[in-house]
Amino acid sequence: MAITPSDTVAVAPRRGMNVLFSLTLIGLLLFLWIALGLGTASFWTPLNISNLLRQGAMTAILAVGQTFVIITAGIDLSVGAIVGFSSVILAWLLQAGVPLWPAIALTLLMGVAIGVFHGFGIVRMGLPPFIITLATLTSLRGIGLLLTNGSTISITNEAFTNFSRADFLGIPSLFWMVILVAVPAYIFLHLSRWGRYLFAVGSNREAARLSGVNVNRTIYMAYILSATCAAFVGVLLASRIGIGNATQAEGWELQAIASTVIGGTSLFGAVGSIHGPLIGAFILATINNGANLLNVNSFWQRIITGLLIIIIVYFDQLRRRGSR
Amino acid sequence: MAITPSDTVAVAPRRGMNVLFSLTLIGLLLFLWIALGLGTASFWTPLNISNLLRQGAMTAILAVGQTFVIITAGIDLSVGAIVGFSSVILAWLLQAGVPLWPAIALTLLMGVAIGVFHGFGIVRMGLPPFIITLATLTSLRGIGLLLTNGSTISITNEAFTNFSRADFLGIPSLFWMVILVAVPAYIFLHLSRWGRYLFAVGSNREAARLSGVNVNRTIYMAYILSATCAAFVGVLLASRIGIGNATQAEGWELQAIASTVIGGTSLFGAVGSIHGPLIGAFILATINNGANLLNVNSFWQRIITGLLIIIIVYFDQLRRRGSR
Amino acid sequence: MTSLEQVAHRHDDSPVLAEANRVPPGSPILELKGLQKNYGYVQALKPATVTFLAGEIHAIVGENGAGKSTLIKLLTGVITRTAGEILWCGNSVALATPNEAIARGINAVHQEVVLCPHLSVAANLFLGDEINRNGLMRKRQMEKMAQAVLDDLGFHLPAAAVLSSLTIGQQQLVATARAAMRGTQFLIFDEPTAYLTRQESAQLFKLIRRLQGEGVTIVYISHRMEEVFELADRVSVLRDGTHVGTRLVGETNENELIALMINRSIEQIYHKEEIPLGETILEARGLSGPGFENVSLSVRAGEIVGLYGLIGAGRSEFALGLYGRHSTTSGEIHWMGKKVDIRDERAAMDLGIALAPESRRDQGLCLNLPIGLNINLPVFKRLSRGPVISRKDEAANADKQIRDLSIKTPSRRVLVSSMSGGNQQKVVIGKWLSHGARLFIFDEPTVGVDVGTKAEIYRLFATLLKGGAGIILISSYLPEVYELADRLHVFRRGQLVGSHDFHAASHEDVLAEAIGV
Amino acid sequence: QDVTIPIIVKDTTSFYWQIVLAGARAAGKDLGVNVPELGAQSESDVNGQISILENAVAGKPAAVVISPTEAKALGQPIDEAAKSVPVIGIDSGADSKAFSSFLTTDNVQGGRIAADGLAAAIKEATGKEEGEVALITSLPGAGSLEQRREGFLDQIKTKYPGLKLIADKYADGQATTGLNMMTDLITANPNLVGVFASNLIMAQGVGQAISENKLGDKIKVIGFDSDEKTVSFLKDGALAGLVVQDPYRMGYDGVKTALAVSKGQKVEANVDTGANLVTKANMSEPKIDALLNPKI
Ligand SMILES: Nc1ncnc2c1ncn2[C@@H]1O[C@H](COP(=O)(O)OP(=O)(O)OP(=O)(O)O)[C@@H](O)[C@H]1O
Ligand SMILES: Nc1ncnc2c1ncn2[C@@H]1O[C@H](COP(=O)(O)OP(=O)(O)OP(=O)(O)O)[C@@H](O)[C@H]1O
Ligand SMILES: O[C@@H]1[C@@H](O)[C@@H](O)CO[C@H]1O
Ligand SMILES: [Mg+2]
Ligand SMILES: [Mg+2]
Repeated sequence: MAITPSDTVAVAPRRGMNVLFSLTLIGLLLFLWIALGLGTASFWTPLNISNLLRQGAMTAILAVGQTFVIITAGIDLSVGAIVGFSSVILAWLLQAGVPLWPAIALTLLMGVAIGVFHGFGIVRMGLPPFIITLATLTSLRGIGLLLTNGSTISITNEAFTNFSRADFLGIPSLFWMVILVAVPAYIFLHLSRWGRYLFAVGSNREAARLSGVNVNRTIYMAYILSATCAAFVGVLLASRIGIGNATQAEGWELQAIASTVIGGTSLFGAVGSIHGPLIGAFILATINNGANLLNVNSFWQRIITGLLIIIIVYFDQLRRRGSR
Repeated sequence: MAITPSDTVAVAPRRGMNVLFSLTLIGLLLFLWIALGLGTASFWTPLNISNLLRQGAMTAILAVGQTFVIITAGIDLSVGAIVGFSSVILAWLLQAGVPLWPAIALTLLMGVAIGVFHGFGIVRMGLPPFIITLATLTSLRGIGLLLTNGSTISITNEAFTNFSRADFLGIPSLFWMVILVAVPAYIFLHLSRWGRYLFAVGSNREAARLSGVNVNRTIYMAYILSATCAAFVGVLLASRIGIGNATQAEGWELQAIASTVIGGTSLFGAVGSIHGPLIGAFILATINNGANLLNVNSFWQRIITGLLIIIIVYFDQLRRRGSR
Repeated sequence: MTSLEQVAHRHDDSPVLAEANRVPPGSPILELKGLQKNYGYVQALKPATVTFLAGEIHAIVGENGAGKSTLIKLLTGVITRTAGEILWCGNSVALATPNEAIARGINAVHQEVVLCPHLSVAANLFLGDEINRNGLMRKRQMEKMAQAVLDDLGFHLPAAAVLSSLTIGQQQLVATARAAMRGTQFLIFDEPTAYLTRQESAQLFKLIRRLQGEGVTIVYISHRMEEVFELADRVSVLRDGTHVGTRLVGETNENELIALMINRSIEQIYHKEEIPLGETILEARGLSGPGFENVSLSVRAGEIVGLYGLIGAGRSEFALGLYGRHSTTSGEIHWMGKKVDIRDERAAMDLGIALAPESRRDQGLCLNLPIGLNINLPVFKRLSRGPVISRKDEAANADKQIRDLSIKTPSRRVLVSSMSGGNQQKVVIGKWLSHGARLFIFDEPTVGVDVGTKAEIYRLFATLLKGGAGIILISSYLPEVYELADRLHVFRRGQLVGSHDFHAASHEDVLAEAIGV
Repeated sequence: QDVTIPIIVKDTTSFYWQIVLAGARAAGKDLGVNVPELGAQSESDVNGQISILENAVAGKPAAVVISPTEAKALGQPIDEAAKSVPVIGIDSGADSKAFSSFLTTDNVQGGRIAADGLAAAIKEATGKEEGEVALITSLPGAGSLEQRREGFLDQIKTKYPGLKLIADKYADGQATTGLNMMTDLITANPNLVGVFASNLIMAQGVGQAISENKLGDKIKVIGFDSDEKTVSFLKDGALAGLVVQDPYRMGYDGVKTALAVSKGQKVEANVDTGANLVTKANMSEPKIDALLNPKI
């Protein structure tokens, strides 16, 4: 009586594919690094590696935050604006005499609040994520400019502004921050049930709901994480540039989304990882760094960046299709 | 034998809803107009109405092009870059002595070519639309900057630069261009089978394919239309500002997408119209125009724009939910 | 304890869940009093009053669109009622959210598979009910338990596989396993066998009886009368959203139920006329492709060629190969005596082939578009004058199919997603009837379709045949192919393993061939 | 050419910076120095410029020439860079004492010059230094634009009490936005007599609005910097004046000074490269003409 439908079915399990996939993206990154090592004298100098790690760090953190949102089939266009805005808030708090740590905490809290607002707009008001986060983008820049009256607020706290330049165990502090975000993010996304709910909501919201998953809370969570990562990047940026300025980080949302997508996340949701976007962000940073070292004309640099994005994602696509 | 399905059921038919929907968006637009008429002395002057029609025209045309793409569940991030690039190409051709009409034709052809490239990337290379159009965005700006060596090319053809200022039957020529695009676009999307195919592909690609729809061709078509609309806007922009400059129209893709979404198009595909995005574009233009007339501080203007977008889409959402 | 029991009894200490255990078998466990649901102006369920007794298997039958699924959705918190009252173990309950239903032990296997396609089978089985330690999921443990449960149920599915790599039938089994795992007290099946073959059905029935043995109350919705009579203790009939009666299965018969359902009787469901066979329309010679190998068969005008097999036997793949959706690797196709190369779907359609595919959700319908657009999609070219579609012809064609197939809808502008399952299936059929082909391939055409309409569809087949067309009928529902096909081919693992003329082999022979014993 | 002196401008996508780069390129050629031309993606991309500076220093050049996008923000990175290479500042300042030399325009002064030019043009048209004026800034948050605004506003307030500022607007760096803002200003303010469009791209947009509405006689516009388009506006009266700096010289002398510093020679610590008001009247003077038509 026993029927064995399984003997016709033999699907490659998902986990193996994922590792393979990330390996090959890493492969691409390593390839770029080796090529640049051969093509330039200065690429593999400690100074340059530090620079590279610093330069990719902020996008990487934004990309991690964005990943949570994109896995739920959403999008967060506001992250660039949140970064700029947070730098203003922090600078403003410091200027007002708030001590550093409380100021940072308040800035991150404001990130949480923005995430809550996004969740509210999507869940309660029924707005498309694209719209609510685009609106926040616009408004936050406005509020930040109002606060600074269109210019910048200087940050005088030396210890704070030195932080972004500091190293720890030979690794730039900014890169440590990436690790600080990525490790819990990995545990959250891949090992905890909350992460699984993100995937479930992105895969089939109704199915998730019927399984008793609190879909609304999951969505809130994704946007809160994204906005908080962005606020955190705002703090790092403030440390790096030593000012609060609402117009900073323009277009970083696209960079973050691009890193995420290069890292194998699907904009239709339910597909994504933490390591992918990280690698994606450092691929983009490497392209820029390399072009600078090679003294590529900045116009050519744009052209090449575009082409490389196509090529990288194409090969990735090929391989994934092949491994099916 | 006859079962009478109608006896239990009487749903508001869909067309009715659509008209109602667009009516209410128009209602919102009219509301803004009346409010501004009461709030300012100059809003309802012929000059200002002309300005308003001119100011909304270019985004409106971009939004129409974008709509085709979004209905197939795609996205075209490159339109802003295409606008800037086209202005450069046109100025460059004119500078090289190519007569006006051939120059315009070549510029539009280049738009077609970019659309073909997008179609190729999506259909043949299997790239996500977000990625291929983001890559084009980046590269096109680079190519445009190379061509102009980072600056601008002046356009000396008076007849051409006068065009964007001209009126015809009391209506600005730029607005006539909107009509010129919108009428065939309406016929195409709502009355022809190609339009139906766009919806079908956006709703369920496999079902469309099994129904004999040439899915690939449909996707090519959508991106060609979008890129060509963008190239056309590039021509209009060149006429309006009298220069070719590759960095112009930055961020217009977001404006266009926002207009489209405000106009009721779903980023998940298969829902959209031509009139919606047009109204969406003019709502955005009205907000800016109104803020300028009211001499609202530029920073407040951003804040208000964001809030109004939320409010408008929220009410729209409410009404649509209600009418279900 | 079996694996299923182990998993299912994880939550036995929950007091809410235990509530149902105190209801003695045979007394009311769930009572619906004047339950009502409106979608806008649509009254999907008119005030309905039904009582379910603890431990019984209670079947619900009714035409497409009668409100069966609506009823189920109300009981599981998927949608909220417009009016009425639900008594659970004698107490009035809200059942406003899925969580509330799950907490009380009310679970359902819905008509449309509602799982997460991107997640693994194991992840789906445990979704919302994960096993954690220190805040982290016990992935490996869950996978092992999932596999054990699947094996215990005899489903033989890989727990680690991504759900979307399974066929719909297999997914339906996953959904079943999931419902059985959740400490269920009250389990509802909404047409669970629609995508299953007889063997899988038998497996499912075994599970249902096993659960009944453990005291679970079962509600069973089906369009297949024989299943109702095989399984159920009592049966309730819905008509147009109204509860028109409940009978003890032992005290009623098929004819009475059908009469209650559609307010008239059908003499015979399978409609087979003597139609003279004409020329050979299509011949496949040694055709191989992804999922099928060396298949040779032919279809003549006026002939129904039936393809039977188990899930995954390769019939659908063969059909897609014929239709140009998958490229064939070897073999030939002859059309009207001439060798042809069918490169893509359009080429097939241009020859005169129509394919009503197997999965209405994935292949058949644009769910968020109107009925009319779906019906007309294959024929827009014919409906156009130049580039512009004739609105009149468009409306006329859609309305004709809606009428011919008695599709229950107020208007062709209604979105397909808001239709009942069976009515959606009719749209898939209607879509291809208007194409005017010479060869119709119907892949599981009557999945979820009510008896009355089934008869209607079979009658339409006869009309097509009389018009000179041939039909390939793929069905996992043996009676259907057995009674209708002039020639019946049996598939097993991608190969044609047996061919029989009308009624030349017995049911048992065909089954044996399909299973391969 | 083993001596490398990179020049880092604010962004490479405007004519102004192309002139600076042209000057630097010429110096490189004349002096036999390799001059990589670097720049951020936009004038407000502070972080981008810091990264570029870091990368440039990593290449161990003889010296670096930089035009800081934001005075405060670039201060520390420049201090940091100056630890390993000499740094020459051009165009705009930074909060750093580490510069070996500075060749800049005083942008606050530039704003004042614009105010003077505007007042003069209005007086010429109406006979008095009176009326409503507006300011359009291309982008918020860009250091030199803020300084111009500051100088302009201050000068108007202290020196021209008759001029009333009725709008102080920020655009988004797009000529079209400048154009739209200007048309709306015209509609809303029939008594407008003057506008300061404080950079090249705004002058292009605003000039277009004036020329579109043929209001060159009524509304006087002062722009900042020049290119073919704005010069033609100046010629046909759509613009009343341009404040013009000497970007070519900044580029050329920047590299030249950098080379000298790298060789240990002594150089002047501060050089004001000057800002001049150009009007139709003086535009053909050889000195001005050279500024308007740099040899790029
Ligand atoms: N979301 C919805 N919006 C509007 N009408 C709906 C919606 N869902 C169901 N309906 C309508 O409610 C009625 C009952 O549908 P239901 O799905 O309960 O039927 P059913 O008895 O399960 O039929 P079937 O046997 O075809 O599955 C149908 O007329 C259907 O069109
Ligand atoms: N080795 C395999 N790995 C993964 N999927 C498979 C494999 N073999 C078959 N399948 C899938 O199983 C299904 C079997 O094919 P098909 O649908 O043609 O069977 P069928 O005879 O029509 O059965 P039914 O329609 O009853 O499910 C296909 O969807 C195919 O993708
Ligand atoms: O001098 C300024 C630069 O600092 C930059 O802002 C571009 O425009 C020039 O006029
Ligand atoms: Mg149903
Ligand atoms: Mg099948």
